[in-house]
Amino acid sequence: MFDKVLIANRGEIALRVLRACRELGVRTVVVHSSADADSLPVRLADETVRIGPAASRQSYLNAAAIVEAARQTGAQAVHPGYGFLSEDADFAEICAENGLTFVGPPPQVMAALADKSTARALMSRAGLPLPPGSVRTLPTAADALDVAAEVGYPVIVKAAAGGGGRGMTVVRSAAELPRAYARTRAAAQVAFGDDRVYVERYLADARHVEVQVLCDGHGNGIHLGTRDCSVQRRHQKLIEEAPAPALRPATLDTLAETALRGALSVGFTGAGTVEFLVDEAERCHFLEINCRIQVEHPVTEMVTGIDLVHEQLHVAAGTPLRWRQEDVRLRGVAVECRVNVEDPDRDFAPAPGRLDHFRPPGGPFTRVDTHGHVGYLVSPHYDSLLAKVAVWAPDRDGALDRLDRALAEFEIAGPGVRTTIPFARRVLRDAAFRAGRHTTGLVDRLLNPPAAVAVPVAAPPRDGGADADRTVPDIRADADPAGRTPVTAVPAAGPTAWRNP
Amino acid sequence: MFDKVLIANRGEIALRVLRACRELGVRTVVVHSSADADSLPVRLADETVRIGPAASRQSYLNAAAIVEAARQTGAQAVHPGYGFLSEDADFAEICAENGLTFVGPPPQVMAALADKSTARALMSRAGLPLPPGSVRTLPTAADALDVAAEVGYPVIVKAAAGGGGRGMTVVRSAAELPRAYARTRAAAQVAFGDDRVYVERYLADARHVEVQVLCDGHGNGIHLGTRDCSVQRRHQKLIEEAPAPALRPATLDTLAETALRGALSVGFTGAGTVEFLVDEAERCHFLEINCRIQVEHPVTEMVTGIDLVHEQLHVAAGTPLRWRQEDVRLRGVAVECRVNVEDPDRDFAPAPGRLDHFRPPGGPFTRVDTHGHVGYLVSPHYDSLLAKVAVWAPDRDGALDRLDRALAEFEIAGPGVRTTIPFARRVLRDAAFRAGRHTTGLVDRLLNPPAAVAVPVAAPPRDGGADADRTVPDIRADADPAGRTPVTAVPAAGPTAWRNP
Amino acid sequence: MSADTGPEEVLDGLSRHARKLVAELAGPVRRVRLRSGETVLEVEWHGPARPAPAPRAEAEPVPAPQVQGVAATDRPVVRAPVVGTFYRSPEPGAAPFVAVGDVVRPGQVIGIVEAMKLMNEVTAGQAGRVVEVLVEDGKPVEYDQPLIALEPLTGRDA
Amino acid sequence: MSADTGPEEVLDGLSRHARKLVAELAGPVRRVRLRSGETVLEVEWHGPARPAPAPRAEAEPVPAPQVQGVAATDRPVVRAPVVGTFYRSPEPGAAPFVAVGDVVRPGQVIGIVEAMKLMNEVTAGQAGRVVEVLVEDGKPVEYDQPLIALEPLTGRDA
Repeated sequence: MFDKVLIANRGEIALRVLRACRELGVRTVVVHSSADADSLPVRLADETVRIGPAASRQSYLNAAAIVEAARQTGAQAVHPGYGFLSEDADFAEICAENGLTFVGPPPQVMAALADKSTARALMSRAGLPLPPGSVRTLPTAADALDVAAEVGYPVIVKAAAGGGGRGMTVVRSAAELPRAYARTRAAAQVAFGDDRVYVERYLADARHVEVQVLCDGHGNGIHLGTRDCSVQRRHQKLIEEAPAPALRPATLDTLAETALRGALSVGFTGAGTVEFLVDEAERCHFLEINCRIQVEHPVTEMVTGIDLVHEQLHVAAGTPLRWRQEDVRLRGVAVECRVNVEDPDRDFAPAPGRLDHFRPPGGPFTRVDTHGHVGYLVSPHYDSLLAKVAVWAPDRDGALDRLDRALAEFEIAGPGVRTTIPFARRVLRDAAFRAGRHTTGLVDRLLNPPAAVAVPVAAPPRDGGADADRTVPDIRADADPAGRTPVTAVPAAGPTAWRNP
Repeated sequence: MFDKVLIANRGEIALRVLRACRELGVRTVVVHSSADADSLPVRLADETVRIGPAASRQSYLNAAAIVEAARQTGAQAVHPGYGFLSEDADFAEICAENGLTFVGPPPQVMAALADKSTARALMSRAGLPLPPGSVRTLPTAADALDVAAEVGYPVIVKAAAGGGGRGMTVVRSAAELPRAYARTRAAAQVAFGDDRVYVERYLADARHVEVQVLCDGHGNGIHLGTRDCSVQRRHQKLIEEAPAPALRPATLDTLAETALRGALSVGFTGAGTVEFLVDEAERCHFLEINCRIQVEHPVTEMVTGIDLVHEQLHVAAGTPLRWRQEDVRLRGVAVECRVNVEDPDRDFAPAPGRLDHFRPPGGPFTRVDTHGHVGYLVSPHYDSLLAKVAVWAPDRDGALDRLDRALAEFEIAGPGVRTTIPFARRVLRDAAFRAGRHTTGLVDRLLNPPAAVAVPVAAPPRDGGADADRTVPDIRADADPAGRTPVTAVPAAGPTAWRNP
Repeated sequence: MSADTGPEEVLDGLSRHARKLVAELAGPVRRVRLRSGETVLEVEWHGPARPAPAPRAEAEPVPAPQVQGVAATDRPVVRAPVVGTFYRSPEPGAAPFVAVGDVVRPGQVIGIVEAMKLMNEVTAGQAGRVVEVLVEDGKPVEYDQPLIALEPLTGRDA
Repeated sequence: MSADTGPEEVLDGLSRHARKLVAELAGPVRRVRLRSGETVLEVEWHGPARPAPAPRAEAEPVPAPQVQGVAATDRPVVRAPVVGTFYRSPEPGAAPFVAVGDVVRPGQVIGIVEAMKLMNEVTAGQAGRVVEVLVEDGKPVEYDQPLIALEPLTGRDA
């Protein structure tokens, strides 16, 4: 195990990694921006280095400053958390060049999986079920119209270099498509420096189901069951649970085994998530692989008893996997609610401010991950995620009742501060959700009760943080209603040509 | 299930019961003293009734006021928590007379088990291994000297009506015995209105191991494994864990099965704890049965996944036990640390005051039960227990590392406020404790490093609260070193004659 | 923090009064000085002060504890000695022990609180004129709940 | 708050009350004075005061964040533009860019911070006389860490 690990993140996930290091006897270096100089991770760290001003680009996204801080402090490894540089293959490579272990998969694996088209090509070869629709990138609006006509509307225009809910536009008719095509290309160019886009059928009413995998550097891998993250608003997950409810055991097994096979086939190491869309007939469509710890990892920890950040660190240190597949036994149900500092009554606008009151819930089977505390100034510079409340119970009904209890007692107040707790509790009361029969359309249904639901485009990317953990629950068509074979193109270029800059 | 339950307690356990009620959809009435008018349980309750002034005798021990409050609010049941009226058979009877369900065993069972001599007579009949030594009450000092000579010094003089660490004196030689005998009788008369005492050999270096049982009103019962509570200072538990470490599986099984048999034999219902002393040879000696939820119940919940307060309420509502023995599967290790507002550097003197800072730990597998919050005034009127931190891990080493991490990040500060956290962390670093080879002598050894350790008598009883959950880890001799058969007398009188007033 | 008043409590009191004073007094306060025996508190403002405490209270999101029927002012009250049911008269249909306008003497019975079928007489702790009956006949009361409000007697009453 | 109340505790109490008062009272407070028996606490603000960070920090029991070498006073400083290693001279053995007593002009190079083998020149943002060099040659610096302290130029310097 390492002697000293640098934590290149902030907020609750920096604290999460710090806790894991403490428990393993590893010293911690927390790098931080000027805005976070008095934050909890900074106060609890063994060493801290201020690496830049509040703006993420010059601090948490500043690879040179982070590597310099590691050099100064003698850290042997860098844990990137989620968001920020966690899926940046270049940063992983810079770490390696500077003798630092990056806690994550090898850079070339990260690079290959960062490009959606490449990732799907690789997974297709590994035998994973791909979504119907085009994954070929489309040089002209006319090409896009052709594909859309073939797969049927609504369709979604997506940036090849996008991901995490960014760079997507939903289109309901051929009339809208040319403008959406142009807009998405332009946005992708700005956001990713890469304007390649492709078109697929959009499926609103499916479930977002993902599989947690854990692989070591010696060719071993296990899966840790499924999570359902279908409760999303504008591609941002709000409530997550493990295991995925109301699916046939055979579906869950297939998903888990398929996911692990896919990850192992590309030489994945560390903790990863393989995301799928599952339709009403329980058909599964591969979406993407995430190379980082996820915001929602606690629910998997609670049903398996396995500490994922411990395992990340062990794997990064070269230890062979400490768990065999038969050691992984799922128990009960865990549900997590993200508590964002946003105003549900004002279209989830960020509502930061100073916390005059802050008292997280406690008690049986209740876990809180938060960097908040009385007097904390929620900064407008970063993501709005303030806390995660995760609960466990032997069954799903018990877990949902417990989560409602915990959220009800969570006291957060300050001038201007609002949270998503009231909205989350609305979700908990929804009949379809209680029955486990909800889809990714749930939140829109709650927010827009009437018939015609306009699916909004993802918000423009904000600076780093949990933001970057937004998901891609949007695309994917069911089998073609007319019974035609879905179009599934494989990109022509190999991984390097598709590298996400 | 009940519609409305009255919670006749305060502090963390009132909150614990309130949370269980919320999760089960049961409305709560919290009764409180004037001193607790702004406490967390009061703030979170559906209804509250102020039943008396700060002094426990006129509030939390005021049976008439509590029953009156139940009548006013229409509560159907009373949950007594621990301490206060939780093991008062008269109160249970008053509840029954007033049409209220007392959450606990039937009054006559409580009465029988409250008297130690009766309890042991009953357990002896049920085949439980009794401790060597006298349990016959001794009318004169000469009788006491005879018994002490027979079992060998050190001995302990105990009040028959005592319990929970109260009414005991350790004696190291015949010369000390007459005065100790007289003092214990006088103290017992004052404390319990009953001056009967008996004498047994005292065994300092054993383990306190207890078994959690759960029985319904239909003759069904299960056990939920063992807990070790050997880390005690003056009979007050400081750190508890489940399962009991470093014992042979066969010993653990025997303990659990024996305990359940004993509980079922007396018609026990609800959640109970059967306490044993286990010597170096892993011989088990029955100590007593507690008829309430214990302070340390969270560790059992964490290794079994069973919510004990939920089950208490289900049993009290007449539901047959919802778990079969084969459903109870222990997983991993849980350790709890009690955080008391006491100054370890000043002989654990109470150190209450206002909490300017209060930030409990969080993160993976970490549970906190506390009524504390920023601005809370820790009252000198009640018990010093402010919080319980319980953690879980797959193995004991991981759990201890995690507990140390959690305690290190627990921020509690205010003028004059001190806590037992530094001392608990000292225990966690002790080699014998790490190895699971410690006994009830551990704390004295840490506090008095030299050879001769004077075992202090229990502090005089304070008003109610977790105080009353103190334990009796003190008595019990090993098998007689000379190989004689231990003296084990059964009291002449039946349960009612021994009723604890 | 027990019983008798230490410097801690005195300061608590002084600060509370200072805050209240500044909140209640209109206009920009420049200097506040309080002393209680050995204890002194003094505050001086640099420029004109805004009245701040109000918005602070307003932003308080915590539900207030459910204290029922506590008298808002500082007038003397007679409180319930136990939790129970308050009766204004010795038996149903009888005249109430006291009515608004009556003058009560220390030790005079002003009502009954029934708890567990026991009738507990409630007596006035001081003399005064009854200005308000705060709890209706037959209603539940908490321990220490104000039952009737008094006003001190003036020369005319005595 | 048990047992003896030493001057230590009384002062604690005074500071806490001063802090709370200033935090809760609006407006720029100029002076706060508290006394309890023999113990007196007095705070006076020099100019239009910010809401009292000083006493707040003083009584803070939480370990302070490990901010290294932050200048205690309000004198102007030149800060590190990046995290890295601070060098006072252009190359080993060479004379330092500036020394105590030197007058610097805006834009003048006062040192170098090396980060990832890149040499970043550090320039003064304002004119002043160097009164202290806060970081030794070759030592690691954080972003924004004060490197040299200046005093504004008087008429004589200009």
